[in-house]
Amino acid sequence: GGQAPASTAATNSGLKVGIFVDNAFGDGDFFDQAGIAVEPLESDLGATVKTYEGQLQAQNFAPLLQDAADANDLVFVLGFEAIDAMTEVADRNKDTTFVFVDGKVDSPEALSAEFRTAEGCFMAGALAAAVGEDASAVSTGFIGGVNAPVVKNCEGGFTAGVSNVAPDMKVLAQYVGSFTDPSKGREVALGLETRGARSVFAYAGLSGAGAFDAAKSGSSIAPVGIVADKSALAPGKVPGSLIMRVDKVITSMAKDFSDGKLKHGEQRSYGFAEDGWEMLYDDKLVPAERVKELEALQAKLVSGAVSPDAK
Amino acid sequence: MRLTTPILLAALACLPTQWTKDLNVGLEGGMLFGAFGGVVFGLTFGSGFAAVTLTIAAGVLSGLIFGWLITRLNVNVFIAGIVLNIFAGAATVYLLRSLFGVKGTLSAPGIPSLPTYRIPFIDGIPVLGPILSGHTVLTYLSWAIVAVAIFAVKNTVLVRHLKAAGEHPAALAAAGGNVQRMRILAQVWCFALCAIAGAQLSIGQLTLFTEGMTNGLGFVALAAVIFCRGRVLLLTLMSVVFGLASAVAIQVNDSVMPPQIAQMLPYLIAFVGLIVLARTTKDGGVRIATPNMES
Amino acid sequence: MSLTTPLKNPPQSTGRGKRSTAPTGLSLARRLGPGVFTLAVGLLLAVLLIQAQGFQPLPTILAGLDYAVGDAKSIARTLAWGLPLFVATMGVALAYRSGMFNIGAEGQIYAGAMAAALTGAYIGPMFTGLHLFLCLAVSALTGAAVAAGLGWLRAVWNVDEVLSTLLSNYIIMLFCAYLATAPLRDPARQSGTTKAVHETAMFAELVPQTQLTSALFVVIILCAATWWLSERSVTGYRWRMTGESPAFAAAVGINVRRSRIGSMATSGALCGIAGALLVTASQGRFWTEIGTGIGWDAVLLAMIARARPLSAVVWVLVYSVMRSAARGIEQVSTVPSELSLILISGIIIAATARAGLFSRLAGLNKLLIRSEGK
Amino acid sequence: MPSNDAHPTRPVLELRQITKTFGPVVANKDVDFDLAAGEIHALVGENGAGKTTLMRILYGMYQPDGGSISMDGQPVGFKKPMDAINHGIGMVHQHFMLVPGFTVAENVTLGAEPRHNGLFDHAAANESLLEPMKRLGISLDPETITGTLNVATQQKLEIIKVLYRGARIIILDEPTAVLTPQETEELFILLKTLAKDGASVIFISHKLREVFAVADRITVLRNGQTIQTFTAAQTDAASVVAAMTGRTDVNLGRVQRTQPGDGTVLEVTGLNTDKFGSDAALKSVSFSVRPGEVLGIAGVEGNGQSTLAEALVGIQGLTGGTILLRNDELEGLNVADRRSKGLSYVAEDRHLEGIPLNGSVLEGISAGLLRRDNSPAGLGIAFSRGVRQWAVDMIGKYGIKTSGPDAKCSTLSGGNQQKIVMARELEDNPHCIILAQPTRGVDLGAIEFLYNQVAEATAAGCAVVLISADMDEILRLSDRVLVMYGGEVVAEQQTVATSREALGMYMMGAQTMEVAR
Ligand SMILES: Nc1ncnc2c1ncn2[C@@H]1O[C@H](COP(=O)(O)OP(=O)(O)OP(=O)(O)O)[C@@H](O)[C@H]1O
Ligand SMILES: Nc1ncnc2c1ncn2[C@@H]1O[C@H](COP(=O)(O)OP(=O)(O)OP(=O)(O)O)[C@@H](O)[C@H]1O
Ligand SMILES: [Mg+2]
Ligand SMILES: [Mg+2]
Repeated sequence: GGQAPASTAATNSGLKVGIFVDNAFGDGDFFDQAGIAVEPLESDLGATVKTYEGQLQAQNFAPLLQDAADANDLVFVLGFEAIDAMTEVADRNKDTTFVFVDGKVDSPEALSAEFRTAEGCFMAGALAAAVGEDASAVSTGFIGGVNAPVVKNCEGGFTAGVSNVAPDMKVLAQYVGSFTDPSKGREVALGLETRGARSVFAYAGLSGAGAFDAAKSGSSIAPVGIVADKSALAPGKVPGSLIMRVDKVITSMAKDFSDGKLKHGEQRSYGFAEDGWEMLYDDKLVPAERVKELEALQAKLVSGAVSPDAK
Repeated sequence: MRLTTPILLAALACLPTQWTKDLNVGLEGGMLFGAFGGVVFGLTFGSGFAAVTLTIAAGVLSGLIFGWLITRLNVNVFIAGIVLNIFAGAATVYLLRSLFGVKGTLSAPGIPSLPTYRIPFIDGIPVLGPILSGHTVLTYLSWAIVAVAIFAVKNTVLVRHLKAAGEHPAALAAAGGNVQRMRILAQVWCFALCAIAGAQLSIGQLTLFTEGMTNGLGFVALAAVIFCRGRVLLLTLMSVVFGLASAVAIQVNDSVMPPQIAQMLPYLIAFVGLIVLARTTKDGGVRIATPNMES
Repeated sequence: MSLTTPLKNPPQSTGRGKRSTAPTGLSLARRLGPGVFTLAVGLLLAVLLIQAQGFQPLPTILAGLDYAVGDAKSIARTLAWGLPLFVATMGVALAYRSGMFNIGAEGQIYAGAMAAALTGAYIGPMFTGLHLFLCLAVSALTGAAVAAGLGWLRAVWNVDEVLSTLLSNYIIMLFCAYLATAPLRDPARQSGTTKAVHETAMFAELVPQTQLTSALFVVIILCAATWWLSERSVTGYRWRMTGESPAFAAAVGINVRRSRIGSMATSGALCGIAGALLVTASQGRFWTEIGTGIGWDAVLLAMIARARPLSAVVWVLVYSVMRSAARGIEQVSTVPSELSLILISGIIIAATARAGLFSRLAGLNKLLIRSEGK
Repeated sequence: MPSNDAHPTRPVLELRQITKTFGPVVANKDVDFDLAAGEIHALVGENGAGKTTLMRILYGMYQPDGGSISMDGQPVGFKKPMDAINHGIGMVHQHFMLVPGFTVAENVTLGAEPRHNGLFDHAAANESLLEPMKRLGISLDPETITGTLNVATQQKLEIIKVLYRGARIIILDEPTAVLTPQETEELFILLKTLAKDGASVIFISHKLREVFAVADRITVLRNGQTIQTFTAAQTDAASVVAAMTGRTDVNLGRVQRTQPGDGTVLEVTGLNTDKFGSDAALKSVSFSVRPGEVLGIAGVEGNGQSTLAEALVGIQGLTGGTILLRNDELEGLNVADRRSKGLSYVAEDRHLEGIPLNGSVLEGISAGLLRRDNSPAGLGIAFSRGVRQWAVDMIGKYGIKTSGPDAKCSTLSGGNQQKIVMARELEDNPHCIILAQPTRGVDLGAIEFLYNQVAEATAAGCAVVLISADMDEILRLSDRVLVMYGGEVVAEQQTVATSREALGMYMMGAQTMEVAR
């Protein structure tokens, strides 16, 4: 008995959208953030959405993307590891539009949507500094996954954000060496705590979960969330989150696509102004005037009055 | 200390299987299942104590099955161990996805964490305090097991029979002992302790489960077991050394050493130790009971 | 030597007993029996697991198989996925046959992949055939050097190769990760990837859009050569004897050290080439997760094939289809694709337990008959 | 059933119609056996006759397929060794059942440990040894690690173990295989003491001399069946051999050989080595062997004979000395090169070194041919049609009983396995062959065949170094005997001019005693 297996062939005649992730959904992070887009795509645009999971098996990327190209008009691709496979598949499937989310891709066919990392991390740094100042800490922590340009970029934005709010505060940066090791992330967070940090921001994927875990199990460190609202990971400890609106980016681009406004090879860039980033504050943990200050700072950032780049 | 506990527990788990010459190389898998069990049982029953108890029970059951496979059905213990590692990696992901629909990490507010306890007097001592105090029950349990094991090696009939079952099974059988029971018992112990080690990882240190969260710890413990050649104190020492090496690896700053190189430390120490061991002991390195490909 | 119950590995009693009791006419059935039995166990397991997820087992499996081998393109895709695995499994099996438990395949694959990626990216472009040859040769040498080093430690210093190869996996993979994220990272990329290799270091696609490349021929040649080396040649004889009984080998004048180091080096070379194929026949560059799990797959498959090259080829084929089918199943149901790994674990245990299980059943049967007789 | 006059008591143990099969092998068929109180009853028979199997059935290690056991007239059944032990049966196994890493006390008490509050009672364990040791008139430190004891002491430990369990029926399965004549003598005195105390002893041996020295009665098994039970005092060796083999023409005397030639084939001077496994290191061993000569090397195992063999063939390195084979220096060469120079080697452990146990007959027999293969990188075919044909011919020539060249070596019986080894080594046409324990575990018929092959080789001028723990073998086959003790050659004797007893004295290290006197 049981359910019959679904069919691979699409039945709907409307817009067909594929979302490919290089690992898999259910990460409570970046990929799930993209998954939120499925619902509005189907209800607002009447699109049929299919998802593809690469499971970090590099050899499967190209075949799966090919499957995606065969079945869809528009395919969003998430995850750095799939860039090569995507450019290749995009090149030979010109009737399908590929969009790479979260990064710049040089390809005449595929589009890319980049998040201005430094800008987002700037606000995370501002929040971390504000929280640290209120806890009279002299330093704040930055946990990086691996030593990659995006992460360095983020660290720069973060540091700029911190020094904008609390010029004397030191930033303790530490790299986990992996995006998938929460127990190491936790140890790093605890290590930063002993070195005097009272707030921490982890740009480290799953490893970052360790920092929330440390906070949840009694550490006095306040972790700033990233990508999604992370307050559930350490209830009552997360002062706020820097949310990456992958869903909004996807839906807006899908809308542009159905309006015929997407150009192959186009490169778009998202920040607070374009709804790519969004800050969420926990008003129980952050005083209202602090929130106001931070919102004002964000406005300045958007207007270009302050630069997110490190000095 | 935090990093030592799972290594120590896993190494203690493996010790009797070394005595019976059925060295279980599936520690990694056993721990992974333990970690998963801790989180799942914790989530369903909401209590850390229930989680640990049930995980141990599951460990005992798996140990029985494993023991049955390697004794009654003559499955080579090395093959079984390797398969266990791979199976655990796959099965936990499978269950994670099919039960909870998540990939990577299972982290939910409902997962209980084991409370930590401070030892009244020691807690106050400057340097020792933070090292020796403020741990979960499981950490203290691991120390207790070390003490019990040292005592048991000297004074119990059981350990003698376990060792005899490995060193000269025929002698034990001829003397009326039960070799198979000893071999199964060693595996049951191994799985039960691996379960505890895993639970310490997932609900002792953290309150979440990640795919492959054991991350080679089981193999490090295995190396410790091979170095100690059956001696408990040495085993404890090795586990502490490996624990320290991992701790250093985490805290070392990027500017001093890239994290990947730092992470190599425990493995490098184990590797060099292995060579030193083979060079310094008379009968060379210990052979793991690898299967005969003809069988 | 023969003692009773306590003996851990009763000396070949099972195999012998069977030989003399079974009528000769059943010999084909007996040879195929084990395979059929293990596959049946695998199938049963699959049915149970799919049913547990609330899907109809048979249609789901058929859908998966259709995805894996439904048409020429599917077959090509499935085969393309398996190419490096064939080579790696051959390598591991070759070492097992010589008594060297090279479970460091994963590390050697990584080393090979890194070597090929660097050769492909930093040397050339040049004439394709030459460039490819160079890539494969360099990675074969790299893998061979690593494995031969470990083999040397075993042969000369008696350092247990099971543990040393195991630990070497972590050391090598972390080192490659370090190279790919720090000094040799492609500056245009975010993640731990090296620069893309030149076009001339990539195999040409045979079937469009399937990634099945002309590397297929390389793989076929390597498999055949490994078979000859291991099962037919004089060197293979020496290596096998060393694995079977090192004391015998030493006594009849086979150089045991040379056999051990040689077989490890060859094994490492094959694993290195498997790594190179990951780069030159598929990825085009090295990245930190490039071969995750392939080394362990190779270890399992070599074990299940009992290190026989021919049966290794068959098992890799079966496994590639299983993996591909599991991916297909995942697309049409909620059954995670880890299904295939669970199945292969079950199959190995079933295969190794089979003899024991049957002799137990036979014993039970005998007991029943006798008690009826009384 | 011949009754025993010396022991008119009724039997304490009776085995009736015992049958046991292992698959196609019938190990015991309707075997009858009985044992009286205070009696030493020998059980003899060729290899594979079923002696060990019968005793294992008695000890509860195997379950018989048919037949009955009764003790003191009561039927009993033993499901496991513990049942037998509880009925007062003790067994000293063919192979030591001692855990090498354990202390003497731990080994003796294994399985019946004295406990105090559930814990192992060290004091009680040590004390419990005193009584059996007193009874046997020996003393041992209970804290000694067993592995460090010599074999004779370990053998005694086995008997202490049996007495500790309160056995009144003691089974000894080939207990003398590893003992010197003198040690054997001591053992017999112990056994007789025990029998006088009222214990019954079952004594298994291949050596008729010993059987006649100690036994009251002798039961012969052949092909798993009881042939006859003799009263020792009323029979002779010839009748027992006839019963064992079913033949009356078995030659137990010296093997017919040609006289050794002149000159030297092998010349060994001042060999020194490190320890080899459990065997002693060599200390300036020197000797030479003439063409066609058989040089016997006698000695208790562990006195350097294995080291000598492995050093000669090149498996074990030298720390000093020279080896000349027909004036070629061998020291620097590896095994293959030494073999190419005309050295052959029959290793003492057949299963470990002699044949590839899980390999095929073909793989085992053609190792010599394949050693000489020098196709580039060894990539040429190993088993060409020619090699196969050669193997088939050898199987015929040496009368190896097997289903064919592709049969697994492990499926052959010991004697046939040894024929594979002999065929391989002799067909190399060596100038010198080292035979280490060439007939261990091989039965009389096969032994005769193998001896004749050796005799043929010596007739062709081959020099033979015969290392054997079996004194009969040395006396029957060799021209000259060296005795090794503690890694040194302590005596050299012409075989015809020496005696078993004299050699036995040297084997015990008597030479040093003589010097002292
Ligand atoms: N466990 C077993 N499985 C199969 N066959 C066996 C087993 N044990 C013994 N046999 C066979 O049973 C026969 C009798 O063996 P047993 O060991 O009793 O002989 P034995 O008289 O003690 O010989 P030996 O003098 O070599 O010790 C032999 O053919 C032997 O190969
Ligand atoms: N453990 C065992 N399992 C299965 N078969 C066995 C076992 N031991 C011995 N055999 C088989 O039993 C037969 C007799 O073996 P054994 O070595 O006792 O022969 P044997 O009578 O001593 O012969 P030989 O005189 O040639 O030494 C052989 O065919 C052997 O393969
Ligand atoms: Mg016997
Ligand atoms: Mg025999």
